[in-house]
Amino acid sequence: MAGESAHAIDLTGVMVEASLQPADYLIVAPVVIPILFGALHLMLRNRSVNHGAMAIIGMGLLVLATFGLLQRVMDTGPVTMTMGRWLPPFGISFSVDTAGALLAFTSAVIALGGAVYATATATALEARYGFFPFFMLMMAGVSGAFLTGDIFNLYVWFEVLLISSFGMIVLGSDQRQLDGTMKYAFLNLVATTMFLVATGLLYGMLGTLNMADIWQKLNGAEEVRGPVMTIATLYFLAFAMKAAAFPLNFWLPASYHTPKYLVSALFAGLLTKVGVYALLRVSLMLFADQREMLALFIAWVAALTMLIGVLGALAQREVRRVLGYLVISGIGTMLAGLAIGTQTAIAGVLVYAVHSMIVMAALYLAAGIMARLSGTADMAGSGGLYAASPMLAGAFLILAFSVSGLPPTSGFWGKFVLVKSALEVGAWWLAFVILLSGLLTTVAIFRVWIFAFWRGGPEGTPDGAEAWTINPLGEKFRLHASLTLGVLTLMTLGLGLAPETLLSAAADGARGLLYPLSYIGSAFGGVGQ
Amino acid sequence: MIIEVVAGILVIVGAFFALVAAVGLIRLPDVYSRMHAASKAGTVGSGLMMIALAVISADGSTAIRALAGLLFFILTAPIAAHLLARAAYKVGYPLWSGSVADEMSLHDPAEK
Amino acid sequence: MDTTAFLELAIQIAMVLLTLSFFITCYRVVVGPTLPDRVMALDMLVGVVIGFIAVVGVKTGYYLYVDIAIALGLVGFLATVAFARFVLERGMSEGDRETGERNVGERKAGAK
Amino acid sequence: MNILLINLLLMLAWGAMTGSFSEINLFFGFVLGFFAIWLIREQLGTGGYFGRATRILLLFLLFLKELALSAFRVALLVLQPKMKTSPGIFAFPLTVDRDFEIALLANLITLTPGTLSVDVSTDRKFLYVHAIDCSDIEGAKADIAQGFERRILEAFR
Amino acid sequence: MNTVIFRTAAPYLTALMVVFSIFILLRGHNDPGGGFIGGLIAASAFAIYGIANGVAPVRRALYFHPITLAGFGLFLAALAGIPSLFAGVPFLTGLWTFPRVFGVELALSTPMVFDIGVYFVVVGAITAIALTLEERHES
Amino acid sequence: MIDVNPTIFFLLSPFLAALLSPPLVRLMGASAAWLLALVPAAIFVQLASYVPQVAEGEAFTMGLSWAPSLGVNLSYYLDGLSLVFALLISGIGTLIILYAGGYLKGHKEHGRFIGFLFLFMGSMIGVVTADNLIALFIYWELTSITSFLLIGFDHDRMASRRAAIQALVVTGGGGLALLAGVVVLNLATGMNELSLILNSGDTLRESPFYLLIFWLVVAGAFTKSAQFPFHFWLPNAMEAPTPVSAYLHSATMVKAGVYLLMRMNPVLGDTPIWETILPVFGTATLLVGTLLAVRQTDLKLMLAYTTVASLGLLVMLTGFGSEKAVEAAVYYLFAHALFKGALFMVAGLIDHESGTRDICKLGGLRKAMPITFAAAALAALSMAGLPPFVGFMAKEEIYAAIAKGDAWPAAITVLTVIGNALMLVIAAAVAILPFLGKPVETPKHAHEGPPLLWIGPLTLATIGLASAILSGTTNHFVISPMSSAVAGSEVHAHAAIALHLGLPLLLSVVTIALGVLLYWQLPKLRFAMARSLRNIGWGPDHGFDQFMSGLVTLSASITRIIQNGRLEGYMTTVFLVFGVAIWFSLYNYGELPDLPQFVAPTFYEAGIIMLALLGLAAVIYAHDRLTAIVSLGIQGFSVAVIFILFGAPDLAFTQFMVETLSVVILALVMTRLTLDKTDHRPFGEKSFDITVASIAGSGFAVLMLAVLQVPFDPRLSEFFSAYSRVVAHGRNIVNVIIVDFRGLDTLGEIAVVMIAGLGIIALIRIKGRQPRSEAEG
Amino acid sequence: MEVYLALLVGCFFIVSIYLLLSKYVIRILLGVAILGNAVNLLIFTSGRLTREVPPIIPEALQVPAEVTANPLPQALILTAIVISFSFFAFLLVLGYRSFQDLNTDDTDNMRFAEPVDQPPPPQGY
Ligand code: NA
Ligand code: NA
Repeated sequence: MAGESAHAIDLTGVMVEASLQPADYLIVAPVVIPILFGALHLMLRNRSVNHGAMAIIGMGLLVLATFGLLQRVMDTGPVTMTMGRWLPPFGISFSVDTAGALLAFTSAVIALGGAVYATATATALEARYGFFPFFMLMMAGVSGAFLTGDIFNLYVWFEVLLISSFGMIVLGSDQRQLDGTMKYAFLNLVATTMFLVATGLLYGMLGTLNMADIWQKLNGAEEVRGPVMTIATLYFLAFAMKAAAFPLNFWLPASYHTPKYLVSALFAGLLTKVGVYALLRVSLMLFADQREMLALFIAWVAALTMLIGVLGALAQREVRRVLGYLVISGIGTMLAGLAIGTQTAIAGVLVYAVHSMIVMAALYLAAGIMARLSGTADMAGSGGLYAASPMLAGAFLILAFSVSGLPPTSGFWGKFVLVKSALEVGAWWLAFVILLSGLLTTVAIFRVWIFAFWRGGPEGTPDGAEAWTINPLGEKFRLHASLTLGVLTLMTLGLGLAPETLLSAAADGARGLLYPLSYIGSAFGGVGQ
Repeated sequence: MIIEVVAGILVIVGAFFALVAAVGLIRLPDVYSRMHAASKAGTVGSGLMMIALAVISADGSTAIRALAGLLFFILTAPIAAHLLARAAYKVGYPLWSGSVADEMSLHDPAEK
Repeated sequence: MDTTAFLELAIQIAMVLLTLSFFITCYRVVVGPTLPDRVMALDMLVGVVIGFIAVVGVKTGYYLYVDIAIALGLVGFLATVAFARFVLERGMSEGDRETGERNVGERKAGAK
Repeated sequence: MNILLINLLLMLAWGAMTGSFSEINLFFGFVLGFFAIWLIREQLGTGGYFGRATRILLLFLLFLKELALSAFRVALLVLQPKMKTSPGIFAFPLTVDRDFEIALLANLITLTPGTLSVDVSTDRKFLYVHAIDCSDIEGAKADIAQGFERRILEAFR
Repeated sequence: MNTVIFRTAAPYLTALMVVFSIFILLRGHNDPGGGFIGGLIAASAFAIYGIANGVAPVRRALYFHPITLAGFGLFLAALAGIPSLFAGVPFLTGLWTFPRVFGVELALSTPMVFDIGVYFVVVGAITAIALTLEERHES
Repeated sequence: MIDVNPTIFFLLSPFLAALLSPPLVRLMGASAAWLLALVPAAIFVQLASYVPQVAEGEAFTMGLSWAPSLGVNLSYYLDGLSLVFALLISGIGTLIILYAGGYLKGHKEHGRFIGFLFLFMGSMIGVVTADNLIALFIYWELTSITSFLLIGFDHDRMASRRAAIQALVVTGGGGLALLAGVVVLNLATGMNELSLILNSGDTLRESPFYLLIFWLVVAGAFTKSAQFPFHFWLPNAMEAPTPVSAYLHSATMVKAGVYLLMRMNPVLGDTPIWETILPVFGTATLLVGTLLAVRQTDLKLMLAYTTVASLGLLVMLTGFGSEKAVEAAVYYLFAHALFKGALFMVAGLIDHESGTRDICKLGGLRKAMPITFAAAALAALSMAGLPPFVGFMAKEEIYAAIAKGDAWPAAITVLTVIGNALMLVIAAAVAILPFLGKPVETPKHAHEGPPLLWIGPLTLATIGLASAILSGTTNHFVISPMSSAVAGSEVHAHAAIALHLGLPLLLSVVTIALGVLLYWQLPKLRFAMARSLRNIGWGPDHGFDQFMSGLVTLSASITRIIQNGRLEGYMTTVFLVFGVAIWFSLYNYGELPDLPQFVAPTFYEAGIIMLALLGLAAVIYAHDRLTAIVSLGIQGFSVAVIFILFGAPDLAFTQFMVETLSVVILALVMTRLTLDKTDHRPFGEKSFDITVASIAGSGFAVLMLAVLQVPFDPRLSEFFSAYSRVVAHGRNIVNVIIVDFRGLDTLGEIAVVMIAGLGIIALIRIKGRQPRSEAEG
Repeated sequence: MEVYLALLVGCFFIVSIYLLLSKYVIRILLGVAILGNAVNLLIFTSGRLTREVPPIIPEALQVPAEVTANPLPQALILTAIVISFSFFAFLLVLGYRSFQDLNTDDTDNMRFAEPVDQPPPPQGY
């Protein structure tokens, strides 16, 4: 009955004609599932429903869907669903390649962990005032951003995840949160608005919004007259700001240490990476030539971001603020890969992105447990955690090695590939900065280790320092937190010990980003064509 | 066509009243007096222009909607003026010094 | 004179008058001097816009603009209500008290 | 009774707005009107309405006349080269005492020449009216009492 | 606001505007309007109702918490994309049916359901905002 | 391609043992050590089975595929060099596991400790046996990590923590240089496997990358092997429990650097820079190490500094690279692993039993601890370079190499003699002072330790004697194959205890004489060293503290400037960046628009535009914020009217509603705020803001003009117009786009609306608080 | 006409950015509101202008009879307006809450997340 009409109209080249299989809905499921669940959460907000369990189910489905999607993309290459049957470039389509699916899957896994953690930590008040809907819709935004093939639609998903993140970051409204949210919100709004401005101008120039179509126009036979370079620059800056690259990174250190630890973890794990992904998608696929011209500039931004980030981390007392700056430093590392721009480098960026998502989320969760145990976020004011919680210490240690880029963790592979690619193109200094920032990261994170974990113990400290008080953890919290943290930690370790799957997926993703012909083909072929 | 003439006249008269209201806004001495201009001349002005639209459309449903809209303005304009004048008075915005009476201050000394 | 041409002319005249009204009303919004003055002027501005929409409707023959006018009347009303309640809750602002007294003088000066 | 009337009015309003008075559309309008009334059910009292249509219509015509006159007077006033005004607020003693009537009267007063309802006293005995020309307060009061207020009483009592 | 004039008129205005908003919603597919504008009008109506008569009557009138309505709207809108799954077409494909009821041809479609979802979201969210802010004043 | 071989399992087995250690120790207590020691013993035995073939010059490769897409494999290469190293590591490892079993008996974290030791053992075996360079680097970093954990084992003490992070920073940092070196090596040769690269020395030396590779590899090796000026971390690492010192910091880990240099000798050696840098730094390290050792009274520190010195000696010899020098280096390495491991264990044993390691507080233990004394004496004699110990043979080989004129004669010779003499002094001090003389009261009442503790040192010391006596066997199975591997060509070692008449013997005699003389003057010497160190005042160790503290301070200052906490500053930077970038790009890439043509608009269009401008001006000039809010309405309505004039009724509709609602909620919210009347800001600040705003704003306008000069492609809009009604059944094209063509955008959009509503409710309803307690997490 | 609107858009941007650079939350919010309008006008103009003909197909026709205004930017702006309104509302209430709890609308004085007197990072080990 669809599309039936009294008039006989030739729809060839307008609508997808062939029918599609239910399995093709995997392409859109990562967005629809969290939207439906988020709406359900809201509809049932006053019911005595177990919101945590619902969230776990929702995120579990999300993981399954993204996993299925990743499998499919790795098997068959990029897949596309044209919403409403309107063929590109007229309708909106989701075009998924390995890069997008890989990141969507990783974020779904982290989100599932987050849901498990939240089940033990979200208060009744937080559940009532929208923690779970925020969380769900944020995931819809994240997934949408990874999957969409339409530049304006990308903007919409950015906004969805942004407003949800506002809700999450300010939930609880303590004074620090309010101040942090002010800065987070205004600056992020500016960034997203710049993205929209660039998109409006791009539309004015090319008359299209579908990314595959944009690619065709920009890489077509006819040379595009118009300010392509400037628009590319605008996109670059807007996404660099979303990703928290220097000198547009202010919002991150100003806010990431203020909300619930879980929220920080999700933000650090997911949000900046969406910016990185958008940067990759836009600057590698759409503006490949322009990226080439901007490469040196990007390299400078990358180097400064790495160094400013890690120096910032060294300047902190609060564990979460250390981590916030390490997130920035990691962004710089990924930007370095973008500056290099070879297939190896982009694969390195993807590996590093997946690694960073897992590790930063896990580190923030670990910081949350640390804060609960020692009753303070100040590393100078805590200690004795090594004795108090060997499991936490072990997890933190592995994560610390991982964030420093040391083997045998996932962090090593990302850095290694990036260093390799930098040296391959002769960017000695960039390789040096990557390595130097790695070393300084080691110092920064192990300062935390030394102060909070190794220093002293409750049973007496030869240094003459006081013994640290350790607060007991609730049984439920301990279970959920160690489950989440444990799984994430094992993931970084597992990816370090058995990296080949990730490496080859990343290589595939990089190939797709740099040589998007199959993406383009899929976009215009559509599912079921 | 007669409709066009009627519409033309309505449009001009309506716009004239709008202008009158605007001038009244400038010339009248205090906020209370200015409200007279805004609520009466303003409503009549825009109302006439809506009627012009109703007339020219020569379409029943459009005309009825235009008139319904007019009714809506007539309903809301006085309430808006009342609320604003009342609020201004209650919080102490003074009448123009040339005002000749203020029986409200005698009866209801600015209560909240 | 052709009636269509007359309508055209009428519309042109109305546009001129309305444009003038816009500016005059805006003048009141900008100079105040008091908050109720500005609010009232904003309310008036909505009225002028409604008229403008009606005239555009007449001019272009797109009568669908009538619904916009209705909705605008509604939200304009809402804005005025909100400001009235704002004035009521907040009382006179510091600045208004000064300007009010300087310009208008004692409130009951003319009261009998 | 009252509720049904309002409901029918809303139905007609629907028909007017959609521009279609087909049965199905009116029925839908009735349902919508029912819903809309349901929303404000608390504010609805009871009362009779039939037989007053004529008087209401008269009231409405009077009002239209006054409104036109009013706009014209404002025009005259503001377009005078030298404005002579003696504004002020007077207290109009109310005879009507039902909410609906007070509201109607106040609105009618606002839309008519030279007067603007500012407030109703807390004891609801007075309506405070701002007048552009306050030179003859008693006359103005009498005008209102004999004009709108009387017609309202006729129409709704 | 404690004024008899406003308090008396506001409910009628509200009812009128809600009806108008639904009209705007339903005709949106063919003329200016649609779920978003309709929703805004309805929300404005409830805001006026709330300012005039207090928040409690509005809440009682709506029965459901407005934000719940918004959730329902989003649910409905997302759900409107799902039937296409069973039709073997992509997400959010418009499905139309033209039944005749009492001799009038009705155009029912998933885009209409979608637009109704939009309407509910906007009504719910904006009303929730307005009422919450307004409640703040009353307390 | 890759040979999967059971030996791989043996090489990886320590990691498994590491996982098993904690539960096993919890289950069985200290006696678990006997069981666990079987693991390294098994490795030793398995590896030993390769010895005969390797001695015949064969080499073995084997491995597993790991990350093939990066060319990283878990591949192994067993030749003379790696095999001897691996045998030392597993052999000494066996003894150390036993020793650790006794040493930490009853310690709360005993199991964890042994686990760490196993982790280290696995990593170290990996370093020396890895064929794949990346794998080598990974193992290399793993040794740094595990040694960090072991040094910091007594984490309650600040000195331990400091030493641990110091070691991590220095060796980890050097490791990163090595990583770069390894990658560049791969770039230069296209190979990752050592077994292949070893044949490409000539191309490599010609390669433009040579110098870079050299420095990167040397940086890795020097930091790891504590070469001057990176020597400071090693003595500090003595904060670790003694089994660690004995294992890591004498026998194995610190030799990883030496291993690397030896490994690379065939490909990187034989160049002027190699033969300059290595001997210079090696000699300097030898001297610094021995001089600093003299100054110490702590047994472990004395040994540690001599370890530094020995490493210097090894690097120096490797640098010479001649056949003889290589042979000497190999001999010395072998000897050193045996005697130093033994002496460290002795030191630990003394400490364990008597409660102190300070030689000034020790004396006359020979009766109480006879076995220990025996082990100490045997090892010390080897260290002192006296016959008939393997240490003596090593020293003879060194002097032989020097005497052969392979080295720069005079200076190096003199320095080496001095160094060796001082080494003798320390050996004597370690073996004599605690045991001979009058018994001294010690914190604990000393008596002989349990077998777990003395088996190790005694075994090693005995082997030191045995391998010298059986020098033929040693030469055939150990020294020759290893030397061949290092030299890159076949070397036949002939060393024997028999005295070489000639210069080497003379030098030995001088060394011994000098040593005895210095030992006699030891207290004076120590005092002099202490005084001159005080006079120098600054050393790299102190420098490390300054570096760390300076790094933190510098970071804090930079961060305070950049992240200054002021939203205004952040915003200003952001817009400045955007504005400058746009103008720069427009200008630099020739994208500035042509001068536009101004066609007169209709008067009411002009009027509305002016009205919008007026509204904007009104917002800016508003003397307070309320006026600004009311004025906001003007520009909003103007925009709506513009939408009407250009055929966008839906937009106008929405714009009116939204603009009004914005003003309404602004007013609702503002009701409760009492704000400063105006925002006074100095003129300078305002004009700066205006400048920034103008740069950015005008940039957008000009960019837009440039866009508008491109011919527009209306394909999409034409499509929508054509199909809106016929397919999507809607006449309002905009609405059809919203609910059908681009319905997904709308789905996201309403999600935003809903969330905004929810967020606002949460904001208002949740009562504000002081910062939440961290216990809430 | 596009040229004039482009220049107007520039003015919108200048004013909006100027307000965003202010210290005071309310003024920043005004900047946000104007920024939204600036962007909407930008998109609107980028899709090129057509006078007075809305993209609505007359009842009697299947496709528009004449060239209509470009509907796509209108749809995009509609989405953008709604989104920017939602953000504006949220930010407004956020500012309000901040004012209540932090007792200032001067962002320079809102130093709770990044306090002025942050203690220096710990030294030592
Ligand atoms: Na400034
Ligand atoms: Na400023």
